[in-house]
Amino acid sequence: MSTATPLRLSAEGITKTYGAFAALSDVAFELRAGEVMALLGENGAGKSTIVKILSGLVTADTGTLTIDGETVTITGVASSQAAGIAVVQQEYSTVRTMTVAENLFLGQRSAPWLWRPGRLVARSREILARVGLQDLDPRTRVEELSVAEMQLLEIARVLARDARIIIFDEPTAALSDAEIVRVLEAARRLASEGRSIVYVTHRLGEVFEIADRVTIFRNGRSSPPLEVADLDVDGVVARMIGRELGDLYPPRSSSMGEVALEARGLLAPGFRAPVDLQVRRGEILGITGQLGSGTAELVEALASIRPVIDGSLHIGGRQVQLRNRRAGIAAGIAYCSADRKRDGIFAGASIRQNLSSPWLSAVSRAGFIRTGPEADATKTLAGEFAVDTNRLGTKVGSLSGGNQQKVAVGKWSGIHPDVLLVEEPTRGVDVGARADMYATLRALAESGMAIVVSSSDTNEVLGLSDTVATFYHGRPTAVRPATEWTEHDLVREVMHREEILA
Amino acid sequence: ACSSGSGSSNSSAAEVSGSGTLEGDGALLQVFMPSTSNVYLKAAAESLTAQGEDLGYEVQIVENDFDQTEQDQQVQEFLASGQEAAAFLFWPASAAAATNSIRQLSRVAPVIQWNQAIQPDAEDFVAAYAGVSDTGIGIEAGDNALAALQEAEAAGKTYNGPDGKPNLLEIRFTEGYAAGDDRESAFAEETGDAFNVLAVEPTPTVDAQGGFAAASQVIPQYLDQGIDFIYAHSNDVANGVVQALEQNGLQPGVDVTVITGTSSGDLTNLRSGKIYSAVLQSPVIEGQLVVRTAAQYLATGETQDGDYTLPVDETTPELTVEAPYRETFMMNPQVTAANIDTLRVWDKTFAELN
Amino acid sequence: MTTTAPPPTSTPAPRTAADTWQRKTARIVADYAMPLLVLFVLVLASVTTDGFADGANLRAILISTAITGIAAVGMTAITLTGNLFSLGIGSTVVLCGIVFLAVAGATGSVLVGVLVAVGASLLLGLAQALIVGAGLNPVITTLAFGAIVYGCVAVGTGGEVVTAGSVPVTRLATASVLGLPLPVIIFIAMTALVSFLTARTVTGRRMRLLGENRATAGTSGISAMKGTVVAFASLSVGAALAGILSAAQLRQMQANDLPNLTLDVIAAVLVGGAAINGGEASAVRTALGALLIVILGNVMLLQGLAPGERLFGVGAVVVVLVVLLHLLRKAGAR
Amino acid sequence: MNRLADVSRTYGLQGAILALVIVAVLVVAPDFVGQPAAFSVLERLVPLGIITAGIAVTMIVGELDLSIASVAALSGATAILLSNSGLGLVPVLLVATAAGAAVGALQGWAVARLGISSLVLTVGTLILFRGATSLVTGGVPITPDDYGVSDQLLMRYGVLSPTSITALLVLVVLGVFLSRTRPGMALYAVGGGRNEAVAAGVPLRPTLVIAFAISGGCGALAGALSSLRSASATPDGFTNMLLLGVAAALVGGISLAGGRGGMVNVLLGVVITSTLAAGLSSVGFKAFVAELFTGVLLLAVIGADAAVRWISRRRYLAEQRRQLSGLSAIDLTAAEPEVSRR
Ligand SMILES: Nc1ncnc2c1ncn2[C@@H]1O[C@H](COP(=O)(O)OP(=O)(O)OP(=O)(O)O)[C@@H](O)[C@H]1O
Ligand SMILES: Nc1ncnc2c1ncn2[C@@H]1O[C@H](COP(=O)(O)OP(=O)(O)OP(=O)(O)O)[C@@H](O)[C@H]1O
Ligand SMILES: [Mg+2]
Ligand SMILES: [Mg+2]
Repeated sequence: MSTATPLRLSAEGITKTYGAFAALSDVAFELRAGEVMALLGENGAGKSTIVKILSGLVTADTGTLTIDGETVTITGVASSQAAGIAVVQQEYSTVRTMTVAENLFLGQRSAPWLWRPGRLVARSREILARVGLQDLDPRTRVEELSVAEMQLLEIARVLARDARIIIFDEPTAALSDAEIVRVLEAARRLASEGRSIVYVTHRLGEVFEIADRVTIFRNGRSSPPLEVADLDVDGVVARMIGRELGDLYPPRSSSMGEVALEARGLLAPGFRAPVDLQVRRGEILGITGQLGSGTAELVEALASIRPVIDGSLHIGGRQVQLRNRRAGIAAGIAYCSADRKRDGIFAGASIRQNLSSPWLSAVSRAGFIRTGPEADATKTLAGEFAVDTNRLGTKVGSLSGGNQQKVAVGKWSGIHPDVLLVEEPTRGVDVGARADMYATLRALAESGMAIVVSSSDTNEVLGLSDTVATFYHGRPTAVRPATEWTEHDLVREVMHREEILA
Repeated sequence: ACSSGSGSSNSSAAEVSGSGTLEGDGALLQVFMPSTSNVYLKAAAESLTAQGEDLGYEVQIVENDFDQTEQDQQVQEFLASGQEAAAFLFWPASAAAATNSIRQLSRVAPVIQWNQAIQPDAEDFVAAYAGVSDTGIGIEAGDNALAALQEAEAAGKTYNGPDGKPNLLEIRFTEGYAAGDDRESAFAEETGDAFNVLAVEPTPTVDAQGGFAAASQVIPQYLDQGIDFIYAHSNDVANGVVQALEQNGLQPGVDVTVITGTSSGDLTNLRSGKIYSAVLQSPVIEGQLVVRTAAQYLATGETQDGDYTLPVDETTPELTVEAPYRETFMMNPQVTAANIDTLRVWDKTFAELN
Repeated sequence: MTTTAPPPTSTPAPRTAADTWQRKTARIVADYAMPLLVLFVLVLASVTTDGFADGANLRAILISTAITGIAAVGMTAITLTGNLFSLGIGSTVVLCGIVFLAVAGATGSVLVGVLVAVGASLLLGLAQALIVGAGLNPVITTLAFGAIVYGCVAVGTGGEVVTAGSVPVTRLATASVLGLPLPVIIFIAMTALVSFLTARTVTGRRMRLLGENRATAGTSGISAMKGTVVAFASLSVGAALAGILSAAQLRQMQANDLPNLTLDVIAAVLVGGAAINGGEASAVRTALGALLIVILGNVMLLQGLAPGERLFGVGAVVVVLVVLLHLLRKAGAR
Repeated sequence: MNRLADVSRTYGLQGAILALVIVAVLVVAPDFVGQPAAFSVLERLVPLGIITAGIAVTMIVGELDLSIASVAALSGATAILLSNSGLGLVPVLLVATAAGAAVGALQGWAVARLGISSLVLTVGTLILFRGATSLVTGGVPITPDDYGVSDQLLMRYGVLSPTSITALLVLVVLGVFLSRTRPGMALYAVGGGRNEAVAAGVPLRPTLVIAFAISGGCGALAGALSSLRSASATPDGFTNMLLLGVAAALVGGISLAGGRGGMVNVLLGVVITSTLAAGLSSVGFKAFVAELFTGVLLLAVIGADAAVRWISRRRYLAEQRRQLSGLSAIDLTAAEPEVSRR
């Protein structure tokens, strides 16, 4: 690759805000013809946001875009495709009810108006073979595929498109090594055909294998691209995490009590090995891993949302049977999911109603809600979590992400649980609100709860937890007191596991 | 195999040569009629079946859900089945829309229509009509209204209308229902200008619910002017009207005279005098009559011109081999609280007739 | 009064994205759209239409609304909990009316008739709730039950008009309180009661939250089954009362009665501005929705429009209203 | 083999139900066999089959057009009036269908543009079009001036007729459209996963407009054909067709959740419900008995569906347990972790 290669794409001054939160501020980004550009950055750094802007799923607030010397405006998926851009999205991409072949050609402008299934299947076979799915029947429905197959299918779909610019947003998060090799090969081949590749990933090994240059995002800002040849793993990690943390995190546990949560031989769908686990009162256990590593499955099993197929669970020394979430709550397990909009908040209900939802009966008599006590109790709770107590009648859906998250976590305080399970406590939360959230969680731990925090943000896990466990590929891989981890180790352990294992 | 209906729309009906006997010999009388989930139709179907079997016919009934489209479909299905019928006893779901089905049937066997008058464009296809006369009912209801008027005037009652004429509100059958058209116009003709007609309001459905729905909306509008008479097209509808009157503080039978068409539905109001009179329309007789007419037609292969209204006979007249009239109408005697328990027609009490 | 949305406070919002005055206005208008609209139509009709503002006419409007309104208020709970609506309510109402008359006639006791009818309705509701609560589609389930109930009633009565004989059931419909007949009083009382219960009881709150977001309800330990059972119980009581009163009003009932009821009830709930996906539905607004439809029909009647024209007019108003309410709610939530 | 398994998995339940229904009907109505029976069932494709096809298309795209029966009634009345104005049969059908499609497209546009639930919008238009029908007919049944128009539709070719042939054609054309064309795919994609489809570049608004245009066109064609065949139109015609159509689509295996099913399912659903209705009606069973059985059938279908899902979930869990049991637990409490090395 010579620096003389003309610019395929150049983006300047891109800004995107969600409400008051700036996901991207004044970002610049460039891409040469025939190169693989890696896009790196911590969770929430804004990588997917720029990808979505390029693919037409969201519209930037400001900024200009030039492709092969021409200024283009992207208003939707169609215009993005017309500009020659094809994307493997991090989420939302295949239609589960349709077949593999249909998904391959879905939404493709060059697809024939009338297609013959025979030809479609034959062409599909060719394309699938390029990602190593030659044995997959193109007539299979996507919902029957494994996560890895789905991911490969999405990549195959992009191959089917004749695009100038191809973007992969974390294409390998759910794949095994053999599959990853195929994806990397495909990307390289595309680049050698003269196409430009944007490759978003958390796996540093891949970057060094295929990328020509890297652009690193941090807190919604970009830095100029760097030649990969001039970098090493430690250098990249340092540039990714090099933000000022100040005293974002509260002091760690002063005193841990007796064991509050204990799992023995716990086995649930999605695990690749049974898990033993103990968390003490006052302790925050942080667990982290990539998508598909098993953290989500563990938390959901503990929350009794996912069926447990083997093993036992003990709360405060007593064995509990968790048939469903209600039983979990009765046993003293609070749970706050990763996707608060989906199953963490009632967006159309007021803050007050959200906060009181788990402990309504505590402020009711004979089935009637006593509005006075409810108002008082929610006010106290809101005060503890720094939610504006004057606005308890507001719908939660209209709050900022940070405040929504506070509501989603804070409501559990009212049932005085023994165990609090929290997934991604600060997803989509701005820095100021993050500090509030961490303080909240620490205060809850100090009040005697055992807390399990699952997060893909390594910095957060390290700063917040007393103990940190890493997961990889459906099983835990390492657990140590937080003080024995460095962020560098942790990022390597989670993102760069294959090197350690190799 | 390719067969087709004849192209001309004026092809005349299938001809039968008279068999000379009233005996059915197991021949099929194919009946098309609306659903027996309605009590009147149920009673008619039962009486028809009994009479048919008495005469040695096989009776097969296909019901529709008061839906002409469905009935048309059933006709097609019967014709497709290739079954042979001696005659079709056809109660159109909606006479105004049924001509085409009658036309199709008439090519295979004579169609004896019952219920709702023959439509002008169906004249060529219907062999004979036997059954209710909505015009007759309208006339009888009109007569009853005039009688009630005389009776009350004799008793010195005064009325609210212009020039002391009684104000009359008519709650008629659903818009577009042919029976309602006949009952409305016959009543109007019979009563002339004896009444001051405030309004004619159709019911949404032909039952007490519908009567109530229509009346409870209309009555309040005319409370100021004063309502003296209400003519409801059936006793069933009138039951709803009575309820609406009472809810508006009017006493049916005292403040307002309720005249009704047919005697269907619950009779409590009629017995108590809240409803002044109804007109007998017996499903039992209608069922019997249509089969008797079919048997006569099949025996003779012809009709006598003109129409004939059955007299109010106490005993069932003997069935003879003679050509039926082109149109035979049921008798429509008045029914009131006074005669309801004593009335006898064709060997049956009022209760047995319904 | 709306029961679901607390009034917006005037405190400025520091952390949230700007809560514009347009959005606020839209929200207030959306929240109070029904009462405002009914008021507006009432005033307009009184001014333009002779005889509309008559006491007797207004009373007639209430009477005409009562039966549909009672059933619709009962149905509101179904919509509130996110179970869309029941397509079987019409046949349930008829079943209840017939059971009531038959039992009252056989036992001579109006009370026993009422109790048995309500009991039958509740059993039927429970059966459907168990199916729907287990995650099966409410529309299909209620459609199937509706067909089965209608078939059974038609077979069971053999098409006969069912009456209560000489048992004085009409008293239920004619007894009047404050000059209003009992059905109207029951309609008003039921609206107030359902409204109060959904706003002030644990059960009501949980039902609303369940409809608002079933997944969050799941993680918060709010049982979808319980909420669904209670919602169907409300539907059943509404259907039973509607059936009993309708039967009592006319002292008779038959299988084919009330063919348009299901649609009228659904229209009332929708015109009342219930969110079809649940979480947002109020008994008061549903009642006003039912009332509004009847008022419109009445005005058109008084204006001398033919039935077809009235139907067309009501349809047009329903379309415009549901679209308008939808847009307002969207503007308020954005 | 694979194909066979596929077909039996896709249509197995419906096939089994059809077989059961046929056996049951033969028991009650032993004469319901051969050409006449097949003709009866096929004749019911108009209007039910075409209407079900229209409903099915909106179900596939994840919506539901409740106004379709009212459109049929309006179109039936319009068709009679048009034929009275001297237009020939085919032009009348084309005009009526096009008008219905236009009305449908407008509804689809409103659903897409306003983001309103189609259930809500079409409850309103259901009433509106019914009122319009009343206006067009003047509230009374109307008939054509010349009954000859219906004769062209009442011809018979073996078990087929012009109407059933039209209906089958509609099903075939729609079937090809759905399974073989780009916009057809788009319908499935939008119904199967709206966000995913949009992300993949499927245009949302045109797709919804097409879906509702199809249902409007189907409703109109069914209404016009049916009214011209019977040479009459009534303001309250076709009222039961909405529920019958929805029931047929559901019985046929089309999912309310969207993205699943096709014209084969429509055909199966209509044939199942029509065989039941026609068979029972041929021996004089009342319409409400057929309705009762349809209700039972619906419950059976969703019950069987739920049972299948429950069983496959149990199987999955058992399979997981079998695969994973016997592995030794990894302890998350140990201070020094056991890192398994490959
Ligand atoms: N629709 C939205 N509303 C509010 N905030 C959003 C929305 N989408 C993204 N964000 C926020 O914008 C920020 C950037 O998100 P983005 O998805 O671009 O991160 P990313 O770098 O791709 O992270 P990851 O590595 O986890 O995929 C995050 O804080 C995210 O929570
Ligand atoms: N999802 C629900 N929807 C409606 N009502 C509900 C729901 N869940 C529970 N209820 C009602 O709330 C009341 C309390 O029920 P129950 O005690 O079983 O709930 P719980 O979750 O155990 O409450 P608590 O908070 O007291 O533990 C009962 O009247 C029950 O019917
Ligand atoms: Mg991302
Ligand atoms: Mg409890």
